[in-house]
Amino acid sequence: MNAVTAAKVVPAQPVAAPEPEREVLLKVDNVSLSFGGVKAITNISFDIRKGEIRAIIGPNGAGKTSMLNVINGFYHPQQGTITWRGEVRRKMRPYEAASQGIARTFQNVALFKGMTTLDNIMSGRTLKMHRNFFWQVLHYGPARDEEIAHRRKVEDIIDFLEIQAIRKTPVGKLPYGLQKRVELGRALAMEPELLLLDEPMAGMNLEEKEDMSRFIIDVNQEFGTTIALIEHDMGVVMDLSDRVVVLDYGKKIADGAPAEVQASQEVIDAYLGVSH
Amino acid sequence: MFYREAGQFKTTYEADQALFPIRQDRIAMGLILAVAFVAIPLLANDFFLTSIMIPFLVFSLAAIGLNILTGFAGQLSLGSGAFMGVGAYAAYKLTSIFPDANVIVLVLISGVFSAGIGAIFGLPSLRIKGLYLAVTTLAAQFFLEWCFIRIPWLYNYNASGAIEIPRREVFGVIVTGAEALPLTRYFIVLSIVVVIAFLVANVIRGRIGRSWMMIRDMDIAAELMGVRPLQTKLLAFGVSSYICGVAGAMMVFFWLNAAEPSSYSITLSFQILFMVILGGLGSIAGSFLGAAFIWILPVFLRFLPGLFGVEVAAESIQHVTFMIVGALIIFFLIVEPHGLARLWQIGKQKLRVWPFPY
Amino acid sequence: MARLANVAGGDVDTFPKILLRNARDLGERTAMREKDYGIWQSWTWAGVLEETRAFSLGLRQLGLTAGDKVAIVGANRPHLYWSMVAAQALGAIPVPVYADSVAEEMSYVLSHAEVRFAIVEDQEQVDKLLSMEDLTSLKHIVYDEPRGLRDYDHTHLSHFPAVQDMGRAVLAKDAGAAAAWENGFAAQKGSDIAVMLYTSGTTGRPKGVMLSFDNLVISARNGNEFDRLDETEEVLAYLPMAWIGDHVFSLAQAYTAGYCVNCPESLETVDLDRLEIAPTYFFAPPRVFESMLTRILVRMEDASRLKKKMFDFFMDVARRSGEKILNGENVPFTDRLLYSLGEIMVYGPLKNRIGFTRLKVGYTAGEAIGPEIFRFYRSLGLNLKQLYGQTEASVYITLQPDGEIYGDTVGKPAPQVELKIADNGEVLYRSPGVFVAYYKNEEATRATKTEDGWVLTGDAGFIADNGHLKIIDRAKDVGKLNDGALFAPKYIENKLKFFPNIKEAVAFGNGQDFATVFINIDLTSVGSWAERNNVNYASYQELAANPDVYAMIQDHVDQVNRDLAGEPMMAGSQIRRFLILHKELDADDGELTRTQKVRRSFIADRYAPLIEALYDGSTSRHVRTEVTFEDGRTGIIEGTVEIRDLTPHAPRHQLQEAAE
Amino acid sequence: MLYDIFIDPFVQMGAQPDFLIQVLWEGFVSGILYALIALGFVLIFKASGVFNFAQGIMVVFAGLTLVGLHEQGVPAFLALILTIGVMGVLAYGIERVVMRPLVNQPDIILLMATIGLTYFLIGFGEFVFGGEPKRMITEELWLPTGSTAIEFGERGLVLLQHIDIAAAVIAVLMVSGLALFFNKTRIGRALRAVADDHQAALSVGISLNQIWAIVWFAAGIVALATGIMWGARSDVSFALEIVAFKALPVLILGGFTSVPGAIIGGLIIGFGEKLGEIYWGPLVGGGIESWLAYIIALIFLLFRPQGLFGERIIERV
Repeated sequence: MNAVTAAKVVPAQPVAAPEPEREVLLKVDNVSLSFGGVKAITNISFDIRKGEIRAIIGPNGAGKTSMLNVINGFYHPQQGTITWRGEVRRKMRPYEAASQGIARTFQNVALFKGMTTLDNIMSGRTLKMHRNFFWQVLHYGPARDEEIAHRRKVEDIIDFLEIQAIRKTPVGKLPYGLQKRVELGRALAMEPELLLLDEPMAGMNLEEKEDMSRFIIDVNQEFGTTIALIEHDMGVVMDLSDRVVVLDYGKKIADGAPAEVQASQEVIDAYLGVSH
Repeated sequence: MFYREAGQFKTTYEADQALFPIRQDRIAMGLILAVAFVAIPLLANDFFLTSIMIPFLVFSLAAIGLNILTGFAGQLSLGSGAFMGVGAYAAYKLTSIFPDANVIVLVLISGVFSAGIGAIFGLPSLRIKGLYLAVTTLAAQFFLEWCFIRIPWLYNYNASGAIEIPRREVFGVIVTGAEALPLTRYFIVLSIVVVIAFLVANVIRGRIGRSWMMIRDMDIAAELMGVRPLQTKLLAFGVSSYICGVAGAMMVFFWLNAAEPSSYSITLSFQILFMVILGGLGSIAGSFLGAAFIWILPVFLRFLPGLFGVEVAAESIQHVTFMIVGALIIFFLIVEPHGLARLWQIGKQKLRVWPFPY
Repeated sequence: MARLANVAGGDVDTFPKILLRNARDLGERTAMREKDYGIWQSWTWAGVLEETRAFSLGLRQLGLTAGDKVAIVGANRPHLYWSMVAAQALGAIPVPVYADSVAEEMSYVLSHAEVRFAIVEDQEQVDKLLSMEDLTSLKHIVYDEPRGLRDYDHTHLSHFPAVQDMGRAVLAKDAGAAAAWENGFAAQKGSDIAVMLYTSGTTGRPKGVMLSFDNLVISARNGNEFDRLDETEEVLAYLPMAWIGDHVFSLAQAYTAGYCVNCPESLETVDLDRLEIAPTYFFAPPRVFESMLTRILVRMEDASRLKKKMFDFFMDVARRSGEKILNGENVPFTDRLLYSLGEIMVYGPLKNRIGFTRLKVGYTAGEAIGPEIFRFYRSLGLNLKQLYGQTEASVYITLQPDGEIYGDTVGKPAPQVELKIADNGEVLYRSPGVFVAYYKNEEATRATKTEDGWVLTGDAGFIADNGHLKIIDRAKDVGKLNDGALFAPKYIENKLKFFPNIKEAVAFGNGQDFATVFINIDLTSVGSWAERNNVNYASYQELAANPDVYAMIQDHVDQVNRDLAGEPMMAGSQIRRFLILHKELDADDGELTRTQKVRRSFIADRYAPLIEALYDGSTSRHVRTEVTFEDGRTGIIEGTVEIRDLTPHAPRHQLQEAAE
Repeated sequence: MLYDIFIDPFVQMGAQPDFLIQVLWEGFVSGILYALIALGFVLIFKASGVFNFAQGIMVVFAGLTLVGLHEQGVPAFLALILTIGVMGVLAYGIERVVMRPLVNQPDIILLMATIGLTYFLIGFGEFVFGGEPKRMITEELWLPTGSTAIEFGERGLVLLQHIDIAAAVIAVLMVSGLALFFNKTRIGRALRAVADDHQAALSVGISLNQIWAIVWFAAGIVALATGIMWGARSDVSFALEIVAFKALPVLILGGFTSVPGAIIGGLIIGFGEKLGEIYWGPLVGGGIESWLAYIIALIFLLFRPQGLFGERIIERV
């Protein structure tokens, strides 16, 4: 054993021991949502703590995506409240959620197809850019300085996600796995406090899934971003997440550490036993 | 093939994000400007300036205006003709009220009025999308046209109901009215078009341009990225209408000398829309190409029979032009829905990767 | 003529001193660029001096002293290049190692070199080093890329800029620190050890070649003079830093000539980066040129018919007269006209697309290049030349002078190089570049370097009438068939390898009745063929076993046989049987060296059953092969390999032999 | 002012109820005609999702063909049959040349294509038949002319044009015919199926291409009927094109896919426009007919973006 070898620190394993309670970032209280009589979400409560990776799992149609849509203001629940950083949120538009630090990716990649990778990620900086129309028209001076400063930030993300080779490729031409990565990059460009990932690994092969898992962990550790993700692959969920909430038919049936959830009979019945 | 990009590397973001990052493109642009500012004035006769170049430039500008709204921000509009009319009438009223003011400045200011009216008619765009929005803009088209007819104040209570542009001088040079020289008009129109096109190119590659394209490509995602849909769309309506307004004012001040409400009818709206579609949605260069195509093709068709010594009635030629334009639109939509600009892009890409196919 | 050609004269004899001189004389010229964050970040010579000095002083703060070995592990990055000179300035010896070598291999090299410091690229390398339990000499690691390393204990671990900050703090505190630093290496001599490079070695453990400053500086100066290189050159540093070629081209020659070295953004973007930079001086092993040509031809396959026709037509013109024009020979006026038209239509744009528009000199070495490939580039008007070199010679042994290019020779002795051929045909040389010794390996040093300074190359060859050296093969590889016919495996392999469809070939026959080969198909080229012909395949293995592919390869092999039949010396070693391997030869499995050379004996052992099958007349053989993935996991590839027979051609007299 | 807007018009209505009824009748008739144009739109939109901007010009084109043929000496009813044939050829041509190559393109592209088609038909029509307005061959087709005056109250008089009555009757017949066609025939059912699910339509055994040709033909016949009716009231000319734009607000009201919606929307616009023009128009100088329909539709849209009969849109992410 040499001097340097002794220096290595094994990164903390998730779940190992109950850590001191972290600050609650977002709290969902008794939220219900329905569309013309069809109940999508019934009376769901859970919280997301600062700095954790929180998984939301459940069979198809369990209301997971609807839950994300409620969190970032795309749907307005008929009942219940959402508390964000200690404040109860009233009806909120999606762009307001964005400006308060909630970013997300989509189940079916929702990139801006007409733009390049670079422009797509730049679009994530929209909220951070403030030069008004008149500077934009001139482009030289402050607007260009701003554009360049943000380009630099975007390049950090490109570097982080290792997508240098596709920087100037229109996203429509990229393979699916890379599109997902660009979408993650776009969300990261918002420097969000809470990052919602809707099935970040859907339709990926094993290698791509491993890459994506690594990126998610890196985002969480390097930037301290709180992450809530929906995922079908149980292996991935168990590896990645600190805590898991399980939905079924719009109701919450379990909530806790991955190991606990995995052991819960109700979850096994409702979800794990069912093949997808 | 003519592109020699090897060795053109960028050491700053300024250079990387320049309007024309490739040297050969910069040279080509320089050549085009040289032709426009030097060669054409030296070589062209009055007919060429008055009947081809000036209208082409005016329509190009209008097409750029509509392209911002439809091509970049993705909001279909059938009312650009009326917004051009607003600019024309506003400029006319301004020069009537302030006869001593610089008429070029007034033309540029007139766009502000159409921008305001455009923004008002853009309000419904928050709730209404796609084809439904076309109805809103049709409402604007017919309502404004009606205003041009029914509000005599707008045309200074002329018996004819038309506006006639008085003679105005700027720095001792006659710039409007019947005595204004075609060359003078040409330089004014060209300068305004070049400057506005350049400014638009700036906006497009910045935050605002991106916001427009975000709304166009996926409005829901755009909103979740923090784009405020209403502001962004209204800005697009405003900027688009401003440019259309200026184009409309230039149309009557520097080209036609006189205009009546029917000059700004739905036919004009369609004509501009065709230019945008044929030229290419979401492309500034395409706006010029589309305008050239739609304006110059009929002129060409008018002369074509003469070249073969065939006498054809002017009316028939107009009808045939309609048919050809209609057929070409369908043809283009089938062959290349993204218009001439995309063809140009493809061609350029081919030249860049030559001799490779990709 | 280069302003700085005499840079190695006088007392400017070490890289730290040359750096000072460059910073003074070429201060504002760009010394280095790296594509990073989307643009080419640039440093002037003055900037490089400042960065290097800061890092050097920081290293001293960390305890680096004269005589210490410093491992350099990672891809081509400015920080790593600076690290080498920064270490040299303190009298320490940099030891660049192959970043992609597996942990065990690297562990051996680092332990053998007794490195005390390691400057590495990223977390992957840090983890690799930390996992080396028996690497007891290592005291401190400096990393360039902080990602993922945030939570590591930093007692013996530092971030590159943090080390520079330590150095800058010293400079800020003590006004005389810079001068003191310069004085520190003023006394260094040209005969001091500059660097230790481990040869990947086709056999046995890697050996640490110790090169002095004189070795490198004089060789570099000679190289610069030979090709008239000066401070205006642009090169792309993309080959492994541990390889002598990169060390000489991207460091020694760059410092002595004062030219600019450009580091690509990542491995995937090398092609694009080369296009952007358009190097004026370029070096690549034959396989780079090969794969580039393959990609050119594959892409042209997809071109429209008319364009393809035009391409073929002008390539014909180029084949006919391109090289002659380049060599300044007489060419009919019509061909000259056609060639200039071709320059506009094909050659110019093609050179542009592969980033060679500004190329002044290009070199290929390391292995024989297929004559067709070589001619292709030359016929485009590119001054591509071959050289013959070794780590032990600080690269240069022979070089092809401009205008004296022969596809089958490797050129004339480089300046100040003496050459002789031993009785057994082995090539020996003596030059200022000859290495000092192998580190801690007296025996090997003695076996390679004679008392009076001659070095045995291990290659068999002869000096042709025109004074050019011609290499046949590795001295120990040239063998005989049972009927006494000469068997030169590499000669046969190279002939096979210039078919775009064949990526790799391994020939057997020494002590056998006839010659046989293993073949690796080229996945890019054959894959594109498969796509065009709607042949579905899931893996290399499946494509390799396809009967149509076999038929195609059989044609190629037959063509080679026909060629061999035309050469009196080789006609006896025509290929009688061949097979297409079920997996690609891979450096991770030890089948290729890190420089991608075939390790013949290893392959012979590993695939003994297949060789047996080649000689026992069977038509197929089932095999299981263990493979190692990049991350160290292993797996099994299993399958049945088909063997095909060929009929040899009757030997014919080569009528055009005089033309060669 | 407020009195002029909110009270006075109703006072006028009450004061002259016969005039009000006359206005309502006018509104009803133009509403019917709007509805007929809208019906053509709906047919095509339902079956192919194409917003057929050219429906208006097809009306004119059909009318011109009929009159034009008659002018060339073709007997009226033969001309009618020939015109139907022409519309069939046109439908087939459009399907082959425009629809088939553009299948699966975005809506806006298809819309643009129909605008292109509009231009082509205008040019073609004018080239063949000349640009000047033509008189509809009403009598020759045995359509009623003249009018009936109905006594109303003590001194009131409502004038009903026979041709208008015929128009209403024909419209009713046509809608019932289409309803029957949709519900009772195999092709009709396929057409309905295609609106919901292209695969389902294929399983009925009719190709999509055939279906498109059929709906365009059906829309062409509707256009011919509309053209005859409209031509009988005014003249046949390309000025009709502007009127055809009015189908847009009608569709906005009724929804793009609903046949009853088209009828009701047409009537609302027809009534609204005439009432507005007569009773409120004078306040702003008249002529508001040219834009009132759009404003009505616009206001309506702001409150109910999915139209009268459309389903509520739930946006999904």
